[in-house]
Amino acid sequence: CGTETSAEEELSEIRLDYAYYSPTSLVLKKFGWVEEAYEEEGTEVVWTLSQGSNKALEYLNSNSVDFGSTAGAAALISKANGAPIQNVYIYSKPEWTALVTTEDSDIKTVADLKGKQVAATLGTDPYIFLVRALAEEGLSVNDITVTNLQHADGATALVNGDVDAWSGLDPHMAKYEVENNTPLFFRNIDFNTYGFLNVREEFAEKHPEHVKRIIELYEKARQWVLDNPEEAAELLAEEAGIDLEVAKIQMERNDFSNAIPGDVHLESIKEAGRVLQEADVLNDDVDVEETANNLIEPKFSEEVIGGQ
Amino acid sequence: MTLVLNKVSRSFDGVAAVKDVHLKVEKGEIVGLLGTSGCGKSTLLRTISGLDTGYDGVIEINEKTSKQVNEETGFIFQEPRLLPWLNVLENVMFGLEGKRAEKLDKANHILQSVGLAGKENLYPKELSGGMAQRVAIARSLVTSPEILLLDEPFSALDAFTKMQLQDFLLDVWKKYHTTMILVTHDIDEALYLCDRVVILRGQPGEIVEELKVEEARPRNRGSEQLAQLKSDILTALDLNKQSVY
Amino acid sequence: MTLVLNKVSRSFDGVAAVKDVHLKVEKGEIVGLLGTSGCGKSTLLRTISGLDTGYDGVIEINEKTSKQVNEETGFIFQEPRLLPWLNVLENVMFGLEGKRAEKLDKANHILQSVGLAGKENLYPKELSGGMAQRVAIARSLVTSPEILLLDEPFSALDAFTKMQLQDFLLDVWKKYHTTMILVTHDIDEALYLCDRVVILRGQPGEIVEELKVEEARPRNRGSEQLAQLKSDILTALDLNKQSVY
Amino acid sequence: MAKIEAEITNKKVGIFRKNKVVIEKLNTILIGSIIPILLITVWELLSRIGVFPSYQLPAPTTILNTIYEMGLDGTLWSHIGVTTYRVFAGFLIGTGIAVVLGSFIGFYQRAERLFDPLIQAFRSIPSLAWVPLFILWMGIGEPSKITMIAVGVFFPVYLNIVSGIHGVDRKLIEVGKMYGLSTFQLIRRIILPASLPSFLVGLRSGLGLGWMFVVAAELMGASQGLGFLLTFGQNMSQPDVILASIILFALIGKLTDWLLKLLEQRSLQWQDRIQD
Amino acid sequence: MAKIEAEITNKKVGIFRKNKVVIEKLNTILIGSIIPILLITVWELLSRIGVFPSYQLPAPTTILNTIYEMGLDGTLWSHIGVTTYRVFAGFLIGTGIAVVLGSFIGFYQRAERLFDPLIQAFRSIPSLAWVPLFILWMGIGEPSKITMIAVGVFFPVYLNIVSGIHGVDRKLIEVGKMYGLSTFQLIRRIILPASLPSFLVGLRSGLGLGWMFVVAAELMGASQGLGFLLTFGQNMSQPDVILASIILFALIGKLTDWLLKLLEQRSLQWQDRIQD
Ligand SMILES: Nc1ncnc2c1ncn2[C@@H]1O[C@H](COP(=O)(O)OP(=O)(O)OP(=O)(O)O)[C@@H](O)[C@H]1O
Ligand SMILES: Nc1ncnc2c1ncn2[C@@H]1O[C@H](COP(=O)(O)OP(=O)(O)OP(=O)(O)O)[C@@H](O)[C@H]1O
Ligand SMILES: [Mg+2]
Ligand SMILES: [Mg+2]
Repeated sequence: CGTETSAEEELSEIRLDYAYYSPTSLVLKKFGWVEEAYEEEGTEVVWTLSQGSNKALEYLNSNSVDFGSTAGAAALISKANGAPIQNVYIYSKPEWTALVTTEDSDIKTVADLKGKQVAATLGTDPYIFLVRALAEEGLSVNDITVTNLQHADGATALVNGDVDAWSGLDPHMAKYEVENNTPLFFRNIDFNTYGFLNVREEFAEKHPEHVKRIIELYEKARQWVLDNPEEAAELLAEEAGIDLEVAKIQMERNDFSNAIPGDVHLESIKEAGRVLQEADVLNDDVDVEETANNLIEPKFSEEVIGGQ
Repeated sequence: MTLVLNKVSRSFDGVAAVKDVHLKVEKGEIVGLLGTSGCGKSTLLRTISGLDTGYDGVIEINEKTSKQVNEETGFIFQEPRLLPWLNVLENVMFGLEGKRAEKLDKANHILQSVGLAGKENLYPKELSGGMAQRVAIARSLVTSPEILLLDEPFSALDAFTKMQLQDFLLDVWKKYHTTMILVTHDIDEALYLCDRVVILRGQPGEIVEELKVEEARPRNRGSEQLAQLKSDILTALDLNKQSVY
Repeated sequence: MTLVLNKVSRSFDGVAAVKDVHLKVEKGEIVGLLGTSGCGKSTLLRTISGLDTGYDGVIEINEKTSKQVNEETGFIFQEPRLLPWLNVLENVMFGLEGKRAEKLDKANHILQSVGLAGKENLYPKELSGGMAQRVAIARSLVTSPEILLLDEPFSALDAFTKMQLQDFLLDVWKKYHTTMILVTHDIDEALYLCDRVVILRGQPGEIVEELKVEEARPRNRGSEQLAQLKSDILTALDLNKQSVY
Repeated sequence: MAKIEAEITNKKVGIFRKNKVVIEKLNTILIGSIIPILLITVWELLSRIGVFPSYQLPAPTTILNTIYEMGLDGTLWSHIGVTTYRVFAGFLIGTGIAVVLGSFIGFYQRAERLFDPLIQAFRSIPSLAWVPLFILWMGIGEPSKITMIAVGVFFPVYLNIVSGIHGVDRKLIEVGKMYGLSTFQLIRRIILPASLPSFLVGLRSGLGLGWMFVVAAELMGASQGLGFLLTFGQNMSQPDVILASIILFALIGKLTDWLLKLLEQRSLQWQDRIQD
Repeated sequence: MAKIEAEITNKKVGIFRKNKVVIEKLNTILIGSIIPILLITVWELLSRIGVFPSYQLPAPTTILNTIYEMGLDGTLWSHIGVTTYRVFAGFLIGTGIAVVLGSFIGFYQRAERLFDPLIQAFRSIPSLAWVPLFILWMGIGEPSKITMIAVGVFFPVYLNIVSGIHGVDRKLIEVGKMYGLSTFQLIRRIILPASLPSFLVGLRSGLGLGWMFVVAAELMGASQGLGFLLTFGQNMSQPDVILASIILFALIGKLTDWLLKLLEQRSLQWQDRIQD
């Protein structure tokens, strides 16, 4: 037991990920606040770029990072498969996905999709979004043809006319909006499953104090973004190498207001989980309710933010 | 087919291998080429064959200058050069054209003549040195070329087999009146087969002597006249001990 | 080193190549092996060398049965078998061990003896047939092996060079008392070099005759006694016209 | 009488030989399985003990079960079938082009100087880089997928053919020239057989790359296939599906390679090689 | 006098020859550039006319500009440097292991029967499939990236070495045996030089695969490198970055291949090959 407390003190390195879909993580990295905070103890800060939720989960599962940013549904799926992770913080409520079609298309509503070809990346948030949008209209994925394409390729396929619609993801979606006037014909911010900051269970158990400190730092970054929306968009544009215009759209679609994981998030991913189960992405024997409850652990954020 | 070499020279990277060779071969003539090792005999055959076009001078076949391979020319190389992925029979049939049955017939017949009947299915790696050489001979003779270039064709054969094949070569010559140039180190062989013997010498090799062999065929291997010529040739070769080494 | 072959036979895929060979070779003896093409001479040398271990019977070197390659045995193969990525000098030095300067010295010296001084830097593809064969001879002799197996070593050489190298071989023998087994098709050569001539015949090859050559060295190539022996050998070989083909 | 007896013995020998060959082959397979079986057993044991947690590396039995279930509901066969078809088609096309271009470029030094630099430059472009371009040029149907695989197959086959041709002994080519063979005949009758060993290695390398490129190919709008299964498993965080697809890749790849190896053994009997 | 004159002529010939070699080389490069330059010009023209919309396929000048800007702010060099370092390290390791294992397995038939089946099975596993496993086993540091590249390099080198060894003429091996060479010496002095042509093709194939595997390698938590640049461009919908990375792959891959080709030409001068 004594060794564990000493391990708590002697954390030699802390490993975080940053991602272009999590603007706060970019701010954190850019300003070096984590390094600053840990300078005294001599703890080394290691940053790893996550190119997508699945990468972040891979890193978490293989004990390559301690904190990983993912979409909520992705975290749920991984948790359902036994991944030892916990969601401790919500870095944003993004509207990063919507249904897109071409300018001159006659698809105007989700109902028009019946029998059409739709591009999406299986298992990712856009796919879940598509399934939920269809479900709302009483349709299922079997009523359309889903073409599995990587996010960027889906946009190309859409513009080239290989598919009729695309379940898009930012920044691709924003970029094509700007450059090709591709309309987003169906939007619903509640069908997006939030940006989850996850931590490995083992780390949370051993180093609860550090989890809280990181959340504190994230809060600092969130506050900065709320205070400086212009600069935040510029920072995103510069870091991710995208046009400022695109970055602005992307920032506009992020809601940084509520950071404590709570019932809304729980409900959202439970709903997502049920849809996924119906679409056979999740096994029938998975207890969505329980998995979601195990995934979301609000106590750290509550202590940090509530105590402020 | 007549063959004329006019001032033919060949150098490799600036070092001459043969120099200023003049030679005229009539249709049906058998010319022997003798000379010390490395004096350029094979090089000369290669220029005649058309495989080597980097020579200076002019080579005429049937009064036409030609720097290409002539289809009517056959070449028995110094090494057997069998195609390792073909068996004996297929190697012999390699140059033949026409119906398979005819080709088979010809090939089997000539394999008989070179003493390789029953060895049709062996692959080159399973042949003895002399057997490989005989397959190469068979492969060249089976197409009955009009000009035949032979580079030490019988060097790997025992005395007895060699004599048999020499006689076989004369049979072919009788039938087709093939023009032949025969490189050999065996003076007796040259005298037994050739109408004329040309002696190359030195490095670069130059023609130093030409001897006519007048005796009518079939010749007697032990004849007086040939013995006399042999001693002439030995003199011509031995005189230049110094230039060889 | 003495060498004893006791009832040695070798078959390939059930077809016998040589059968029941008995042979005893004393230290420093030169034994000639004559025989028609394909009668198993090379096969026999390969079993003695230890490269081919698929034979029946017993081979003893210095009274010890051995089925491995003996380091003291040298082999001049029927083909030159030069390593194409090494030049003449490097090929000759291939089997030598020790200091580089010494190796260079030995190699240059022997290249001189086989008449290839000045050709050190040529690659095998730039050599004439006879030159390649001489490099192979040099490569084997330079290590002064105690037993030397020679498979038609002079077959690609002109009469003059051949005689020079035969004398060179005798020089080597005088110096090291090398035990030699020499396969050749040149009866004169066998008689000039060997203490004993063994004649193989038939397919599978069997020993049919052994002749002792008593004349002391250096021999006279034109001697009466050798001429008599030659005619004996010719008889031994020619008798079996039928079995060859 | 003696003749009949001899015939009988011959027959016996024949049967005996045939048996021997079969036993020999079985033996080879058995020996080759030793290490894989060992590895799998150790893996299973470690998984059972819990050294590898199942969300990272499921036990072999779990993976087999996943494959078995896919087999039951039939999806397994369509995945395997579709991918095999694509690899096969891409392999044929890639090999075909490589043979034509490779023979041409290997034979004519001028052509080599003109085309080879470009081809070599393309060779190091990763499969994933082609994906957006291929979608752009050919859409997301079968053509883009098969082309992608053909690209993967092309390079090793091409490289080996060109080098094989360069390595053909001048002596043998001269034999062909003496018989007045045309360039085409020369290539067919001398150069290709002589460079066959190199060509066959190229084929085997190419086939391997074909299997590798399948994943990139099936990123282009596939809904079936082993590569699809792999990316699906990765996107869905299903390690058992990922490993199932890896194992299927290994098995089927091995099987097709084995066919090529058989071909190699058959057609290279003439090689004068060492046996130990 | 005559001697001095001869020497002068010799010198002149020498200079002339040297010039000729240089001119020859320049010539080769020029000829090799014809087709790429043509292609790029056509592409530029079509882009200018607007046949390819810029959001899909930017013009070559745009891409060059992107590269130029990356060069200015220095990121270009770190991308190239890091990736080259990784490929180089992976190439060395992969080749090393392939040489040891390949010589061993090529030489001993027993070893071949034991190990080869397993190795062949691994050969068709796509690079992307290794990603999760490598992250699992080795984390996301340099080791996993370099190992990934080494895996890619290993297979073609291995395959070519084994086949090269099988193709070595028995006759030459026997020469070595007659001089009592040990197995190791035999491999070093006869088998490797004789199978050098095949080995060099293997190296070139392997290097190409090394460049291909970089993308998969840099999916494992990289933040620099050409592979990273490619996936970054794909994830961020930046076609100019994608194409810039493709072009850099092609250029640098070509450059490294050219080094190997020089080596090939140097070390295969002894080959008795056709020249046309
Ligand atoms: N490709 C080549 N490159 C360089 N030099 C060569 C080449 N071919 C032959 N030579 C040289 O040309 C000379 C003559 O060679 P050639 O093969 O014609 O001799 P040869 O008279 O046939 O000798 P042998 O009787 O030994 O076969 C030799 O000095 C040889 O080194
Ligand atoms: N590897 C092999 N496989 C099958 N048969 C072989 C093999 N090696 C030799 N033979 C056969 O063995 C017999 C003897 O061959 P060997 O090479 O010993 O003959 P040789 O006496 O040296 O003939 P030559 O004077 O022609 O060189 C031949 O019939 C040959 O076909
Ligand atoms: Mg010659
Ligand atoms: Mg022999």
